[in-house]
Amino acid sequence: MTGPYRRPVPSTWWLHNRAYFLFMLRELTSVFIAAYVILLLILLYRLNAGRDAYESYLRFLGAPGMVIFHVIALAAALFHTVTWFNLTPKVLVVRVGARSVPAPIIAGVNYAAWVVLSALVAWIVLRG
Amino acid sequence: MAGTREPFWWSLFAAGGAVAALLAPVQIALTGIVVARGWAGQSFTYDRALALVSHPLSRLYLFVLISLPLFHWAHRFRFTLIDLGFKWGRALVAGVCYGAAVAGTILAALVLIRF
Amino acid sequence: MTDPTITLEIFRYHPEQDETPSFRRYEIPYREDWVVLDAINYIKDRIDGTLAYRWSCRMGVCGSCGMMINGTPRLSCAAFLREYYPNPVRVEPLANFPVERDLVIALDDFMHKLREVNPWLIRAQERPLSDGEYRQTPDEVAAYKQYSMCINCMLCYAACPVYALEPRFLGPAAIALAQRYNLDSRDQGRSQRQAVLSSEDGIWDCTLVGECTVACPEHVDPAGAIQRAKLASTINWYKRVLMPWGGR
Amino acid sequence: MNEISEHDIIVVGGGAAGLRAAIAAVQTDPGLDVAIVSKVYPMRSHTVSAEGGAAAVIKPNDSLDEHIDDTISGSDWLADQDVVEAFVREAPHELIQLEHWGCPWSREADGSIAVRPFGGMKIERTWFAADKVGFHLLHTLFQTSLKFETIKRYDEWYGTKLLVENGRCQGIVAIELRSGQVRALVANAVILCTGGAGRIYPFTTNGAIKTGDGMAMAYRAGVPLKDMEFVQYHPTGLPGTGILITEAARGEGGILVNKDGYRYLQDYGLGPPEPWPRLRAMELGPRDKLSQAFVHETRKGRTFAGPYGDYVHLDVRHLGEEKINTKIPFVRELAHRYVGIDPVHEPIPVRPVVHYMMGGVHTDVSGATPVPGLYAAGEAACVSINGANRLGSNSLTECLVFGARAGRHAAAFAAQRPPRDRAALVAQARDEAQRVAANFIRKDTGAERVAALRAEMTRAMEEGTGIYRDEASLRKTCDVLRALRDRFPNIRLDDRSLSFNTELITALELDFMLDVAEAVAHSALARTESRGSHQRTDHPRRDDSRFLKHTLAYRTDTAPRIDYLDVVITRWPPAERVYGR
Ligand SMILES: Cc1cc2nc3c(=O)[nH]c(=O)nc-3n(C[C@H](O)[C@H](O)[C@H](O)COP(=O)(O)OP(=O)(O)OC[C@H]3O[C@@H](n4cnc5c(N)ncnc54)[C@H](O)[C@@H]3O)c2cc1C
Ligand code: SF4
Ligand code: F3S
Ligand code: FES
Repeated sequence: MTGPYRRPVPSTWWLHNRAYFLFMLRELTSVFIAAYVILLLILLYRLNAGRDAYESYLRFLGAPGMVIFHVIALAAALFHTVTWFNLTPKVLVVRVGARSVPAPIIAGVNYAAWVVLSALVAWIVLRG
Repeated sequence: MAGTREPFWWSLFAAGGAVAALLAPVQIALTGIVVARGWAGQSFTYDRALALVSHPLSRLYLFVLISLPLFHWAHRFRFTLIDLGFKWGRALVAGVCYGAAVAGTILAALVLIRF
Repeated sequence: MTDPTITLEIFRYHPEQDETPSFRRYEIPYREDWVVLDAINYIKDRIDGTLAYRWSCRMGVCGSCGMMINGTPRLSCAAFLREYYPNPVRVEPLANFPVERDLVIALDDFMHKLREVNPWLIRAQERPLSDGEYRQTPDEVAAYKQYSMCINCMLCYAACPVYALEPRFLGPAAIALAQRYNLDSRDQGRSQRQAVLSSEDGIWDCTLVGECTVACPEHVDPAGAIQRAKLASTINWYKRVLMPWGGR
Repeated sequence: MNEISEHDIIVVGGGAAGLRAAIAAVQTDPGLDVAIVSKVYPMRSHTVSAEGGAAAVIKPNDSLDEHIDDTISGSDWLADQDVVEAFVREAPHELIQLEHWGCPWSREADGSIAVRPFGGMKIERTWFAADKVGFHLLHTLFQTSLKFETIKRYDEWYGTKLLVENGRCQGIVAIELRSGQVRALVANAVILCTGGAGRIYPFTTNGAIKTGDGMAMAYRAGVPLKDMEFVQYHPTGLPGTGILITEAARGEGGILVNKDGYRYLQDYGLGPPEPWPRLRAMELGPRDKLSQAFVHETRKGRTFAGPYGDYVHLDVRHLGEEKINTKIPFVRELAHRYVGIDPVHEPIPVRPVVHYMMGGVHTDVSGATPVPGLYAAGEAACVSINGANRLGSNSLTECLVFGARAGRHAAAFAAQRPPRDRAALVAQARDEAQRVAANFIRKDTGAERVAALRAEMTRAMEEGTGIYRDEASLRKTCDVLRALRDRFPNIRLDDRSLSFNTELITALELDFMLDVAEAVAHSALARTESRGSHQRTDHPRRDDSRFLKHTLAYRTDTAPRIDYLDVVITRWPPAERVYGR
């Protein structure tokens, strides 16, 4: 008599199934976003330190390796945006009478806000 | 009572996730690619950047943009480590992750206050 | 023309004889209108009486026939062979649960957790039967109805990697059922369920993988239930911290 | 190994009746220790599959007398009228109690309970929760039962025998599926709530677990089975699987048409088709009449022929998608899943299918059987509210009303704490363990397979005891059943192990089903009249002078002994059953 059998869970479980893999990717987008805000923080620090420090840092950011990193980070950020907006309706259930507001509408409002905000930020930064 | 602090971390995670979802793509595209490749022309010279960042609203904006996504990262990373089998010391994992986010937040405040 | 056949590869484990499980292959007639459960019943009746599994209603409502079918948690009475034919079908017990024998999993853990969330209507004051029913408008019913549809089939637990890694996690169905009562306009027991929900292995363990909702045959959306519980708990927490004088 | 466990009350069965009984018992006397023994986890019980609703008078346009009247005429006057009165009186209380426990009943706009029409009822009084009524009722009861700490459960324990000692029922012998251990579960009172026996037929709405175990256990303990010849065919099951399309589909306005698109029920005394919907008429006639009409249509060649036999169409298209989705969403889901059609756009193929046993363990109005300490309720019992034909939506309510009654009476009985013969009970349980081991687990001779014998039994039941019966076919069925009984000891199992031996369980179930099937066939053979669901082509008339009586079947070593008991008639003298007008 050996009793109930417990199947082991390998630590690579997230590679065995597409949905789990996408979940893991989604979670790891946060690493890229965090890395980006750290780079941004350094940019601000250098800006504060003076013209030379700032410009040398910009040159550092302009190196191909850093640009590749940012392209990847951008892809990660977009993936995060999409997954985040699509999940928002799960957390926020807005009821109007008997029906809750359909998920696509909540997600749609998110996307609209996203477009407006992105345009606003780009305009402020780039207008000069 | 570790359990009772979860709502706090979760709310920072959620706020950070929302900030990142709304702003990270445009920010990365701007400072990481457009500015870095020099495509922004005159708009991001030292003087213009300094003027832009010195505005109190900009600094508030940057503080939020840096701090909250760090908490977002901390929360997700903490659970990712657990999911990957870091079973030992859940408290330690949490301490390191949130600690890093807190440190980043303090640094951001220190940098931004000096403009 | 020979009649078409299909192969089933079935997970076998016998606690009295086996150290580890193995797979056994059965080739059986293929019928367009058969579900996987029909195929398994055919095997049990005609080929191998030793195969153990649970079933009863064969109409997707008793919740007893959940299995991993080609790696996905499904009700075997609602999964048609034609979805897989002519490829073989691999049948395993629901993932993430201890296996009693063959396709039979141990349910004790969920039964315990279900009890923990106090899944019954809690009232400060019971209403006498002679006063008739509580009034509840169709809107108020709609507020919790979805979460009351859970058939306890455990597909969501089999789909949830967090439950796989942390068996103490309260899990999707138990939380959805707690929410079912929390959102019922007749109920006054939210605070009694809160302790369990927001305990160490309650709602906060969930990282919103979301596969529970994908697996759920009843469209309960446990993932949504959990996130809503998180939001509600968080709002409560801030209320308590920021307005300690406010009571509840 | 622990050979014996002791409780005050043991409830066998965790369906609607069993759970209601257990809760009633602990509410009557919170000091009692009550155990529920069930071969499946309670929420898997077949109550879960009931779709349409539960009847009770609640609306101002209704009255108790109307419900009584419908039930008695529906029963073809074979119901005990005092029992029906008690049932109808207590029904609203029970459904309100369910409401107070959280059942998500469907509502009117003002928040009050909504009701729908049902077959054979002349006023709308069927409470519903969309079309998953049994599911909601069962889960509400089960979850509510969790709050009572004095209710203990033996989940996935299979009862094999009642422990009767000194003429009193003192418990049950049960096998734990997980371990295979056999144990005496001893108590002062036992309540059998083991459900129906539709699985004695090949084509049924009933789930795999409805094998009449409790009926057979009581029968073996000397309790008669009452009115077993009355087997209800539901007019609308899906061909092939037998999955039920609820009567609510017709209650909401669905119609039945033959292959010419003609509403054939008007040819069988169920009234003019218009206006529609109309209560107690056409598609809202009683189930026995509708199923019989189908057979006549088939004989006239006016039904469709399909791979799983003849069928007709249930058409709900005119209700529209909105109504279908709010009132009968499960019908849409089932039709889509199991026959691949969408009822919003296409009619549903349906045919009559075995659904419900009107008969069962003989009890009085409090659920007590003739054996002291033994009670029964729900579909397993026959308290006699259904007579020769049950009205749809009366049986869920019956489970609640008589489950509660049995629970309360058993509690009063158990509270006297009569002495128990512990040693004798343990000895009996040991003998039972021996029997199971010797006949099945340790036996390696024999040639018969469980599934093969079962298939022969169900075929014999369909051929001899279907919608229409006659002497010759009934005799043949009785003979086949006897032959199967003789072959049964020659059975051989593939599985000789202890843990989760489901093949052993199916063998024990077959053993029980053979007993129940014999009781059905012999009761039907002896009743030489036609009444309700029991239609004899050789005796086409109702015969009140000889058969205004309940059949009682007693088990003997040979054929069952058949006896009769007068029907209790109070205020409603037998009359003609009139529908459609
Ligand atoms: C598809 C379908 C639809 C229906 N729709 C309606 C409807 O709309 N309205 C209505 O009023 N009625 C309806 N009915 C009838 C009604 O659902 C049943 O009569 C009722 O649910 C029976 O309940 P019960 O508690 O007696 O038995 P069940 O719910 O069948 O429960 C039997 C219990 O006994 C246990 N058991 C059995 N044998 C053993 C054993 N040997 N050892 C241990 N435990 C055992 C089982 O585990 C189970 O827990 C429907 C029936 C079917 C099949
Ligand atoms: S939530 Fe869905 S998947 Fe999970 S147990 Fe309930 S019905 Fe099954
Ligand atoms: S899959 Fe698991 S992690 Fe949460 S969203 Fe569902 S419970
Ligand atoms: S057998 Fe009941 S859900 Fe599949």
